[in-house]
Amino acid sequence: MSRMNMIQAINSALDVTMGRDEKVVIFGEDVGYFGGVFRCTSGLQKKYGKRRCFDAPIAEGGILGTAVGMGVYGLRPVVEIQFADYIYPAFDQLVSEAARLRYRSAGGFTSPLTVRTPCGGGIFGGQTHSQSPEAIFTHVCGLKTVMPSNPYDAKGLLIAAIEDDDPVVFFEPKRIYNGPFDGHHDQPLTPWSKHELGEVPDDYYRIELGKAKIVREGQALTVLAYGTMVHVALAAVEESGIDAEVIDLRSLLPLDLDTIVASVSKTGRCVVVHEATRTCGYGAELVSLVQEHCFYYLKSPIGRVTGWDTPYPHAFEWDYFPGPKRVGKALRKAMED
Amino acid sequence: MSRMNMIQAINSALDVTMGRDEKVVIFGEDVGYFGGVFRCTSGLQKKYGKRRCFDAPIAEGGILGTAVGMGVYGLRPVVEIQFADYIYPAFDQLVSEAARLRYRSAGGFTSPLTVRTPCGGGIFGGQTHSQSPEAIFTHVCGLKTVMPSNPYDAKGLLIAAIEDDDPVVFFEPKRIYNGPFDGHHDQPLTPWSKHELGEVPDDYYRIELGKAKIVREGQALTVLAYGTMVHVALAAVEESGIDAEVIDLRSLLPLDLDTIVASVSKTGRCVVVHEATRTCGYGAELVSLVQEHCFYYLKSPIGRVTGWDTPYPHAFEWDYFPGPKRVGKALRKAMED
Amino acid sequence: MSAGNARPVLQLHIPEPICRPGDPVDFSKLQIPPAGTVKQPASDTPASELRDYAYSLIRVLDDEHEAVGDWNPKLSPERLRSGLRHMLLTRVYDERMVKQQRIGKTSFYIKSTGEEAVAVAQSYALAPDDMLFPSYRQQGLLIARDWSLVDMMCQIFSNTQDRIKGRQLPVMYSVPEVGFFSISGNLGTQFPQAVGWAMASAYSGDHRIAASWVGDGTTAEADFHYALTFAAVYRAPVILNVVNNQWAISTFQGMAGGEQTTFAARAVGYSLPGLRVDGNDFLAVYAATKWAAERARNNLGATVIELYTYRAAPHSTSDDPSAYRPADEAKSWPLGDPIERLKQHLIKRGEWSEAQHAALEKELDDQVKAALKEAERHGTLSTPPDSPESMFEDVFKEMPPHLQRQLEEFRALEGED
Amino acid sequence: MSAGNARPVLQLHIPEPICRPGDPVDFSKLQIPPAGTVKQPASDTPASELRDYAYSLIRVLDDEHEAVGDWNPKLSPERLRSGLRHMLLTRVYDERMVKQQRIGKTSFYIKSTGEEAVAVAQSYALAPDDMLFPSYRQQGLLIARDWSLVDMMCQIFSNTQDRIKGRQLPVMYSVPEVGFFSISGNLGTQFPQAVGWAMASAYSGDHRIAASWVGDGTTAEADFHYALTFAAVYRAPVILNVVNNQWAISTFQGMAGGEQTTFAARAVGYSLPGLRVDGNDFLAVYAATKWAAERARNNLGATVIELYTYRAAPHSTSDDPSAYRPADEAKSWPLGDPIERLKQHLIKRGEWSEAQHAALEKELDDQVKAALKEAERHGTLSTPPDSPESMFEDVFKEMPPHLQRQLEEFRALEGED
Ligand SMILES: Cc1ncc(C[n+]2csc(CCOP(=O)(O)OP(=O)(O)O)c2C)c(N)n1
Ligand SMILES: Cc1ncc(C[n+]2csc(CCOP(=O)(O)OP(=O)(O)O)c2C)c(N)n1
Ligand SMILES: [Mg+2]
Ligand SMILES: [Mg+2]
Repeated sequence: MSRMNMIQAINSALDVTMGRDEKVVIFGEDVGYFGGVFRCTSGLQKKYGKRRCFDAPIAEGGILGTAVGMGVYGLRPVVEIQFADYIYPAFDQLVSEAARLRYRSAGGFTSPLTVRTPCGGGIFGGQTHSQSPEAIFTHVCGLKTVMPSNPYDAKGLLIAAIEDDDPVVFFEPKRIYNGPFDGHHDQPLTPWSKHELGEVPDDYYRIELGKAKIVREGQALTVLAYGTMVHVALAAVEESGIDAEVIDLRSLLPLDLDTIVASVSKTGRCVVVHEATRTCGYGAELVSLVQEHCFYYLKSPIGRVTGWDTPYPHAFEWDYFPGPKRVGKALRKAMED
Repeated sequence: MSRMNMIQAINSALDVTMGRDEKVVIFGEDVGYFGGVFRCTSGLQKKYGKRRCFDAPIAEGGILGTAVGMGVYGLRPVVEIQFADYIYPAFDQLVSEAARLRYRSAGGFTSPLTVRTPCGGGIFGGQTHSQSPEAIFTHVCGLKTVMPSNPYDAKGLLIAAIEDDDPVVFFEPKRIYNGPFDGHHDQPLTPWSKHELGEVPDDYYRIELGKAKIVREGQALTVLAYGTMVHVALAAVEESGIDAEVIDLRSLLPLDLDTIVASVSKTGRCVVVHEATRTCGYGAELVSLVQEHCFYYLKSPIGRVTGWDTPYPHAFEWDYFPGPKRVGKALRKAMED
Repeated sequence: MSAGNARPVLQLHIPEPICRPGDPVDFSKLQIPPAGTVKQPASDTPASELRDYAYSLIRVLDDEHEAVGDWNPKLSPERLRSGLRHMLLTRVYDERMVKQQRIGKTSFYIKSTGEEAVAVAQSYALAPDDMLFPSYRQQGLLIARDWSLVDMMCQIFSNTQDRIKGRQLPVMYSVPEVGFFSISGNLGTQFPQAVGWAMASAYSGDHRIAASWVGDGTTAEADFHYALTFAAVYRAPVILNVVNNQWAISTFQGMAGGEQTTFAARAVGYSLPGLRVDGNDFLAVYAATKWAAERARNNLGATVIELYTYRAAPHSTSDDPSAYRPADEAKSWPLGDPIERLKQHLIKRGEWSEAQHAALEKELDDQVKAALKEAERHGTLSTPPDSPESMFEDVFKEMPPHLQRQLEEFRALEGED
Repeated sequence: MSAGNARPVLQLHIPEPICRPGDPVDFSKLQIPPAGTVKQPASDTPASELRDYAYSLIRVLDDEHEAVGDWNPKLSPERLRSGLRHMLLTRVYDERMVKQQRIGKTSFYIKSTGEEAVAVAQSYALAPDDMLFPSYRQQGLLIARDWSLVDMMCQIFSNTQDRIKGRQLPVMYSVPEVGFFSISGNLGTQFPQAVGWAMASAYSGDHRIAASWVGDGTTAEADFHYALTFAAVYRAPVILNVVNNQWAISTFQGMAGGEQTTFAARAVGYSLPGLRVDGNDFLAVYAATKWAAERARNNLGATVIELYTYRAAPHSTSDDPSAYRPADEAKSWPLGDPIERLKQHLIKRGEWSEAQHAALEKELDDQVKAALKEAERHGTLSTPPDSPESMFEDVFKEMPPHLQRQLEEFRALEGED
């Protein structure tokens, strides 16, 4: 056991899988000698040699295209896209190739790659260093989509993602790399070292993809969240005094619908929270599923708290970010109705 | 007035706008001399010269990239992406550039381009000539997304799209290019010449983006559909004997929520239909909006009838396609609950 | 400082082919050097000394059907007859399959007529376990690797024995057994994948190399640039082929940049060797590929080969080229037909005869017919498929809950019939 | 046919720079030809005759600070002093802005230190109404076009006078008034946009040309390939600049292909002229750009210019280069510093002195300080912004209903405070 922040936990997951499996190979922009702009691959080139952890040309589509080929050969490439905002040039290789290869070859060829990419705002990154594009990947069949909310889960989920035989897009909410940011940007950040989920085993362990976690039990209302928003939701719940159940989805596809349905059937109320823009965001899918499966239990409309349908504005990021105040308001509204 | 199929109506829209505005320029793969693989640009190069309607290199990202620049100069580029399945290589230029330029420059620069692209299955096109990726564009702020269901609307909406000062993605459901296909693939197709909406003015007219159309009035249930699925929904409604109201959305973003809410508030039941895969499809957004705005009117869960969450399989396309039988079942289910 | 209004009026240049339907065919502007004039360099020559190869044309078979010059691979008559057989089989197969499409037994087909030397000779120049990342027009690779025609036809028919379960458009084969990668509908995506596969082979201390193919039109895609960049940077053991068959559906190769320079020249920009080869010359194609393979095997990295040929057939069964090019262009193509040229070469060498050729044609026709008969026993697209439930498989290795729910929905629907 | 197991063991090549932190700086492998040795061709020379330019280095200022050779643009002392002033102003501005970031008045900054000649000399060689599609490291273009420093600073501060309403990361300027296109966060996207703009200018019979800039690292992106392809095919009047400053964040230019060949060489593959220029030589940069502009204006199409320079600064304020390159690499850069070199040239010509230079430095420092004072009056990032509602504007020309609803939601929330 060590105290780790999320960067260290991710680094440890990479280290552990590289140590166990020669087929794990890491590349991406600045990930080699330097160890990544967020330092997630720090030390890996030194430890495993530049053959196993190396820099790539600035060509996200080329990174994904070659990774698909490496996966076909039999390796387990783990590539980093420096910011989720820069995944779009790789979109075709992800959507048309990685996601569909098993299907179109009826299992004759597969490519078990993992794409790691930091997402989310709150670091004054402006509109091209703040996006959360998870919903465009969950709409594509053949990709798994994961977003952890803490170091312990990050390591266990990343190991599971790398070992998974299907392609996985692994989103890392950069705002919580260093601590469980709860949306109160004017208050000091608690570091992960002060949080129980900053306690991370040094060795190998996995967290199954597709299992949500109830991070707060409650009877009055169900909050569905993932990534940074888990902490924001928890803060909002505490501040509101509402006895809400907060579920950290962890994996968006596959999704742990059973846990969601059980909770909403119990509480009869639901609020969905994410940082991405609202229209056609992942929250829309959650609302659809909840209303389909829990219709007769619902006492009030399912609320959605999300980023606005605008780019993430540099100067107004705290007006954009769906912080505890906005979440709290939605909680109260769901209770009132 | 002429009898036109959808290809001719689209061709007429392009012709009319080119004739009115020298700034309209058309390019794309095979659209020049040949007139496009679906013949939508047929005759335009001959009429307006190759400067105004020309072939492009096979580089969807380059087509969009140069179109953005042309739009910045002050032209109104109308580009064709040969199949919607091939829009992904252009994703970054659409999402990061066309969609965000006005915002990031606070109106200093804009690019009023239109992307025309055939979508949808039912022509034995297999997994890469059948997709309906509209939901990944509606999730992106700054793009308008339109999908007509008949020649009359296609012409009026396309003219409005070209004249719109924001970028528009204009989806053309290729299965209804020649007639209002209702999903009964084993029956002969009625041509547009036999349909009232195949009656199209030769001259200029516009249909405002963001206005839905009630294509069948009813009291019992509301069906939300667009593109090919409007005809499938109508067939399913007739066959079911249910007095459903069928709304053709026509424009997905902006969306005519008022018409939807008025209808569902009246009927208390709703079924959403689209051809795209289900998870995080546009239907999810529709369900979310309806449950938010009509919660207290709803008598049964909102149904979703969609393509399955798999690629579009060549041999099983009629098992994949959400035909009248599947829609009919959802209608009955929505009535029973 | 500014040229002000004295600056000239700008004009947009739109490339246009020399002839269109109705025009007389004119290939007089093509520069076709005589066979045997291009020297063969050592396969370890630095790329910087090879630039001229991108602007010449490697040819072995001359107008008198003799094999001449440095690049003559001196293949045995047996091997050449075998190559002839595989090319001819490819052509016979193509003809037969197009007929199946015409009579509704399948939805779509793509011929490789006139381009058979590309796939067959390149396959011959590679080791059987080298990995192939083809486009949709290299069915000859499968045929040269003696893959089962019945199996190929079952894919064309999307029938019960289709190994990819009816999921893909006809011709989108996928045959791991002979190292033939699953063909994508999206142009060019296989190019960087081949580079990645080759990088993985090098990473693993393997000895297998990769080869990939794109068309002239496809060179404009991003994946082409990615492939050349990554191949150059990591010195990947891969052969990157550009089949310049002059057309991309209705669009002539000038629209991809072929008006200004060759496609082999693209390689020069990355300091990769770019060989330009007479694509209808079996011997030249073989020799150039062998040279590139040797280079790759010796850890000297990738080669780009432009195969200069002509798409004699329509783009696909959905296409009618008479709408955009003179009908008789194919016949006037100055580099002739690859099968005819190899045949004449063998005859010239006394290793083949018209009678033998006719007999071979008959034999292959029978072979294809027999295969067709067998394949049809497993159904065609026009006979109803029998396992639609398989549609839900292979999206993931294990079916996740949401797909299980959808499968149940589907079953319930089916149950209602 | 197969080499079987006799085939060699393959190895993956991973490029690596010559020196890393702790190593002695070693630029001895760079081939720097003496100034004046490269001839200037007529600007209408066919690209096929210009290939060698991609492998040489156009230089005008020699080691004794004399302007020599064919490419000497023979600029007047006034013009040179003006260029010196704009370069120096850029540097002073950069220094001051970095300080603002350090003290928390803005979130981010990017310097162009050592690369000032690129932006300033290129701006000088273009007409004032030519359109610029820059990357984030050509602030010198705005400064050379005499754009308001206050206005630039307001963008850096995301303050109430920020013309782009606080929406973009600092340095992502957008100034239609002087033809400076909105900078994107996504690398390279501006390259094909510049080509499209140039095509539109040609389409319209205009006389304005376009220019765009990417870094060495960015050449690997798809947009680079699109730009060169479309520029070549449609003969677009555009100048496509690659600023090879040796580094892409922590990644040396070899990882983009610079180990094998030059970036100017990419142009050869498309049959575009590729000029390689000493990017720290104001006169050479000016001359090469002028040549390319003349070519474009005369409907002869695009030119690629590789500006060979060195990123003396960290990548951005988020970066610490001592982690990946020797700290003193910049000082040893064999092409020196652009400001120092132009200064010495002017002094050599008797047109400038150390005293004048010191005075100029002081003057510019004052100018920047005064501008800063004014800009700060409109607030900085650390002072609360006052119009968050503007966040909902400009997503579309007119606000659609769903955004109106969200704006109302936002107002209701604000109202609760
Ligand atoms: C990404 C993408 N864009 C467009 C298409 C449509 N398309 C299919 S084949 C083709 C022409 C390809 O021409 P070329 O690369 O020269 O290959 P050839 O058909 O001549 O062998 C086009 C445009 C596609 N399949 N994928
Ligand atoms: C599409 C995309 N990928 C990655 C990044 C992150 N990034 C920003 S700058 C940079 C390095 C660019 O290097 P270069 O092109 O050489 O330009 P320079 O910074 O040296 O001027 C990277 C990788 C980005 N902004 N956009
Ligand atoms: Mg072709
Ligand atoms: Mg650089």
